[in-house]
Amino acid sequence: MTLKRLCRSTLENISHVARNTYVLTFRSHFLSHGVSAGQFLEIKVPQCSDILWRRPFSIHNIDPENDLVHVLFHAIGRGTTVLSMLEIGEGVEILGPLGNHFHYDEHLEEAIVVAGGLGIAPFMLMKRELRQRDIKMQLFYGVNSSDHFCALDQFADYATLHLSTDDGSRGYHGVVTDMLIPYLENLSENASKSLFVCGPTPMLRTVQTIAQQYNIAAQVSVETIMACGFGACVGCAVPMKHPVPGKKEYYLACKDGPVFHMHEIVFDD
Amino acid sequence: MTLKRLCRSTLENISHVARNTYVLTFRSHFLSHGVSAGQFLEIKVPQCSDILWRRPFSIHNIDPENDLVHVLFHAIGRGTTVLSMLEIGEGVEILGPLGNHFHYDEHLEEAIVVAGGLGIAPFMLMKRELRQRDIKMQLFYGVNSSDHFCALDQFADYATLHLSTDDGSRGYHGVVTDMLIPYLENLSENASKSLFVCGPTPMLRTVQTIAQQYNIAAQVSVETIMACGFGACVGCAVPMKHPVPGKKEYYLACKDGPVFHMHEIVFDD
Amino acid sequence: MIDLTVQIGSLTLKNPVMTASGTFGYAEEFSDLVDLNEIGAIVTKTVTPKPRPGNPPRRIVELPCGMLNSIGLPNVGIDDFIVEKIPFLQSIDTHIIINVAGTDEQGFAECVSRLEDMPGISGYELNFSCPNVKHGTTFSTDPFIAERVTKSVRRSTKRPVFAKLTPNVTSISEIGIACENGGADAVSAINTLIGMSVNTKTRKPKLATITGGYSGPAIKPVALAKVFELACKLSIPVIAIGGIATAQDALEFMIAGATAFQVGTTNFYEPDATLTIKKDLEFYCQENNIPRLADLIGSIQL
Amino acid sequence: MIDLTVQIGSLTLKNPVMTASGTFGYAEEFSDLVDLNEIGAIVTKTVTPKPRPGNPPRRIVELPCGMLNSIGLPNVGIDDFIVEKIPFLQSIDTHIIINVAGTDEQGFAECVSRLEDMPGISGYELNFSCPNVKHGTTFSTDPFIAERVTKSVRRSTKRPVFAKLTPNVTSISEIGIACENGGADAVSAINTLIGMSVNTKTRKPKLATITGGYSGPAIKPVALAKVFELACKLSIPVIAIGGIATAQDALEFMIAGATAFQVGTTNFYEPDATLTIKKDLEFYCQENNIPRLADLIGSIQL
Ligand SMILES: Cc1cc2nc3c(=O)[nH]c(=O)nc-3n(C[C@H](O)[C@H](O)[C@H](O)COP(=O)(O)OP(=O)(O)OC[C@H]3O[C@@H](n4cnc5c(N)ncnc54)[C@H](O)[C@@H]3O)c2cc1C
Ligand SMILES: Cc1cc2nc3c(=O)[nH]c(=O)nc-3n(C[C@H](O)[C@H](O)[C@H](O)COP(=O)(O)OP(=O)(O)OC[C@H]3O[C@@H](n4cnc5c(N)ncnc54)[C@H](O)[C@@H]3O)c2cc1C
Ligand SMILES: Cc1cc2nc3c(=O)[nH]c(=O)nc-3n(C[C@H](O)[C@H](O)[C@H](O)COP(=O)(O)O)c2cc1C
Ligand SMILES: Cc1cc2nc3c(=O)[nH]c(=O)nc-3n(C[C@H](O)[C@H](O)[C@H](O)COP(=O)(O)O)c2cc1C
Ligand code: FES
Ligand code: FES
Repeated sequence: MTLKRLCRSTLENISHVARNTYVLTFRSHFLSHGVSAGQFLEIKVPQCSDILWRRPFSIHNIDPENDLVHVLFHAIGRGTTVLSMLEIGEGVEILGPLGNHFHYDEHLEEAIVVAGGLGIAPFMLMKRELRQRDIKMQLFYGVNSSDHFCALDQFADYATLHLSTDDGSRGYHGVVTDMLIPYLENLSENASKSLFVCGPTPMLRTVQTIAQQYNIAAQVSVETIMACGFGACVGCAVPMKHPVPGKKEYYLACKDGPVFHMHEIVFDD
Repeated sequence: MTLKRLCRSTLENISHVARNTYVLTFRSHFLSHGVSAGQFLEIKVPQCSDILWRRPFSIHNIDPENDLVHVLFHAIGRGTTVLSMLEIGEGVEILGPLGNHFHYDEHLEEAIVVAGGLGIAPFMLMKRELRQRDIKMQLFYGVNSSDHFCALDQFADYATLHLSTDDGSRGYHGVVTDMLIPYLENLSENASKSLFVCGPTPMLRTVQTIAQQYNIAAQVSVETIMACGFGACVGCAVPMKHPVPGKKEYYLACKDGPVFHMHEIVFDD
Repeated sequence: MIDLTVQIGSLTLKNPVMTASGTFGYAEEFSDLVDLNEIGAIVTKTVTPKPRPGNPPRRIVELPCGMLNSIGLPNVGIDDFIVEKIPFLQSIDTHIIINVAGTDEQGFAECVSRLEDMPGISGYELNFSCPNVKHGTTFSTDPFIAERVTKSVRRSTKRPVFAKLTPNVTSISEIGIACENGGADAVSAINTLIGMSVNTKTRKPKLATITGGYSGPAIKPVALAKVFELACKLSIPVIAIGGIATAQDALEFMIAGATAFQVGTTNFYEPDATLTIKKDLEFYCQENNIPRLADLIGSIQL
Repeated sequence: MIDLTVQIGSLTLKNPVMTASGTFGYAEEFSDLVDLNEIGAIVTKTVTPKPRPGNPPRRIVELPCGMLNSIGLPNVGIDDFIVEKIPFLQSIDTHIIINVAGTDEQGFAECVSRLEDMPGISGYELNFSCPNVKHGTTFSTDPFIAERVTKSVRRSTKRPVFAKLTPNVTSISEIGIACENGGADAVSAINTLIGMSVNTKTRKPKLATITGGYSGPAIKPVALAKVFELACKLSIPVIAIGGIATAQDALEFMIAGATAFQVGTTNFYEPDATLTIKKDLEFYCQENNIPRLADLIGSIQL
């Protein structure tokens, strides 16, 4: 795996792409090469010396020709709000790449991606990888309301979209997992297909049940609170489905993950 | 004395007037009326939630016709640097007016002002008051080098200037108190004259000696570290020249001052 | 209408917002900024039997998210206090708690006895814990002394007595229990942590007294742990103090078991913080359909 | 050339920059970010006789200027530690200090004995003070136990032994003196303060263990006061820990009496902080004409 590095870069662009949602673009030769979908970066919140920890974000996309890296994020708390107000040309400090990444089985023919809200973030880079490998992409993507959808056009040029909104403002009216069941129901052959999942915990829990029920492989990218992002604080514990009691009961989201096989982990609250 | 108030205002202007030195202007009907030279304001440092205390600044000048208040300040540490980067239209939170002010004896005919560096700040408002009262103003004003001088033109329209620089780049080459001695030496009558002093502690100590030697009344505005600015923290202690040992040994700079009679206080390091 | 009242022993506070001793002067300093009558209870700066000039400067240091102080309990002494400070305090329509300290058992009792006949005083807070005066903390690091002093004050007054505890001990609940046994109606916690700061240019301590009391948002997590410990172990009410700047902070303490709370350092830079917090608590109750704020006390889900 | 070396008992450190246990993993996590050989000494995460899975999540909480943790000493146990972690540590060209803990006197001695014959280990740090495990702090809140455990470890090793102290006591120097009497070559101070945080929405403690250890810049003033107290009262060296993020922070501690210092929480968000601090200390000495950094130790002007 690529070694991680501390990178100082400057902001190339920041754009408001959906409600409260931004794409931040910075230049880094190092980080735009040799990274894979699922890996993440830890970005320092500038100006706020009382905010200690860097903020973890999935690598949303890369543009290796132009040495650019994109991060898609939601301004949800103080740190991300400050990031959303950065101006082009300002310095950003980034640590990465971190964590493991999604794996594509050599027999994989179709990636069934399930994204809830900002869980969409890692899948743009995945689209790039799938296209390179000629693997089909089914994108099940649910959000609260249509103004939260991000980058639909960019996905549509390769993936088949299955959209849902909680409020029915676009696509299926309901949760994204409702759409997944009939789709899996009608699948003839599961061995060459795999689920790739990222989103809020209740969604993950549902997909975990569904995947087991339909006996389909599933990889999930989890988000936990992280102080470091590289195995130093041991704070990002994820309970193991099959622990060795008294010895090893937790994975580390940042080091053993963020991508896990669905059946390896337990989703706590 | 005017009651203090918490005022929310917006920045009308900020201008760079000398090396590292800025004039910040905001609109406030309340603070631009009924305030006097020597009084100060406590201004909140925006955006930085780890900087707790407000920053104290003398009222530099007022423009009651337009409801404007001016503060002259030096970007010296983190708080003042943030203030110097504020943009027009941003919000500022101000507490004031605070403290006492310079007094003009009814027989006062000439105010001999001694200012070192940013100690010039309160004297623009004093100029306004002196002009209204038809009291002459001699301004002894010393800085490190000529690019530190502020608002000389504005003073020159009323005061007689006696300038000095430590590096000789303008005016007398040396400390401002060197110029004061010959001036006092040649004064025929001291009773109708008074010193008004503000500047760094070593300068104050020298003026204290000189004032005593020449038997001339002197008022000084002191600066101490302040947590509150209105008598609540009891942190801004200034040693009394004539303490009541075991009972009252300190004045409060923010409440009993910031203006004191020279002979009342001791200048610590 | 939201019911914000809380009960501390025999006292009913119109709301749980109090001021922390030494951070609100004698209330007069805040009278043009805050409607004093709206505060749940005002605790005055520590008064001692004899006048005290306080410590030499430098007395205060600003730190990220906090501050150090070594004020040293300057005050005019109980005699002048009665003449100079009491009349204004009596004019305020809320509970007035006089914070007292002495250098020995008699000192505490003496202050309280002198005040006992004055109307307009609701109770006393015993400053067992100021770290800035010689022997200032022995009262609250030794449970036997803490109990004895509380008992002797208890005998001197019919009014409620709160014992204010230092966090600079191995077991704050041990001291709290001693005060409860001594007859305290409540404990107030915490006073400042012992802290220090050094000027690396001059190589001198920044405070004239070398070490001082650390306060402000930075100490909130420590205060919360201490308040929780006290609330678990004591049966008298706990009054929370330590880094409270917002209604959210106050709620954390009440959920952890505090009956009321005091706003300290925040008063210096947000002088109207007490009333902002009061208003925000009211909003919070409205939004969350909580008719009685007091129902939150100790509601922590373990 | 500036001389950055410092002496702790028989150990000469090439510079006073150490890593704090539990914040630098087993060094390997930092190997692609930091030239490990340049660090004065590396202290590893606590190892215990038996493996430990650690506490359930949530284990960490971010706070303004600080953080809480309740990691709970997860580790593979001394047996696997020797196989899995020691080889990499041995490859680093600097002092390696193994931080050990046990649930009783034997536990500490057992870890040390198992490691005693392994080359490439310079000494041991005894974690007397982790507040996140049951009975974790009794070793350093009771001077008799602290002395006894130190003695028993002392008998098990020829290598230097550092006792790591908790700040959550009335008198840290009382415990420090006990460790000195027990034969410790140095004390490390401080471990985390006990702290707490509450989620006001769910009314649950944010940490699964309710309270946890408070660390980061917010605890620096407390650490400085404790280190100063220890430096005044003990004759063995004091290794400073607590909120050190910059060379200026480190200088405050050294001036107050620390011989060396450990960088903790800062490693999480500035993983190259150790070397930045080292470089800045060198600059500082150059600019201030200080040929030997060690001359600053205890140079405080009172
Ligand atoms: C591996 C990983 C990848 C992530 N990728 C993305 C991404 O691509 N885009 C994106 O918008 N967000 C992503 N997140 C979540 C993102 O890190 C948090 O939203 C961010 O740290 C919040 O910072 P803040 O200061 O704005 O919020 P805070 O004020 O710190 O907290 C606001 C809220 O967010 C929650 N929160 C804080 N930190 C995290 C965290 N690390 N994980 C989950 N919730 C958190 C808090 O509990 C709180 O409820 C990722 C998280 C992880 C662990
Ligand atoms: C009554 C009064 C009136 C003042 N009027 C003016 C004015 O008109 N213009 C102006 O530029 N400055 C004035 N000052 C000083 C000004 O308040 C400080 O420069 C400012 O608070 C520094 O804030 P900072 O965050 O930039 O510096 P910090 O990072 O806090 O400190 C930088 C340096 O400034 C020193 N300092 C910090 N606070 C004070 C303080 N309150 N007084 C003196 N030194 C301090 C520190 O010790 C340190 O050496 C006045 C101070 C007082 C007490
Ligand atoms: C400048 C200052 C002066 C104080 N004076 C007193 C005092 O006179 N008596 C007292 O009991 N506590 C005193 N305290 C302690 C506070 O009442 C309070 O317990 C402590 O500051 C913690 O609360 P905070 O973090 O909200 O400030 C003082 C605190 C500060 C900061
Ligand atoms: C996440 C975390 C884990 C820690 N683990 C240990 C540990 O295993 N053993 C130990 O002795 N101290 C441990 N500590 C305490 C640190 O070594 C240090 O004493 C403390 O954090 C104070 O220093 P700081 O403010 O620089 O972090 C840990 C601290 C943190 C924040
Ligand atoms: S976030 Fe620190 S170990 Fe995973
Ligand atoms: S600054 Fe607080 S009393 Fe003067």
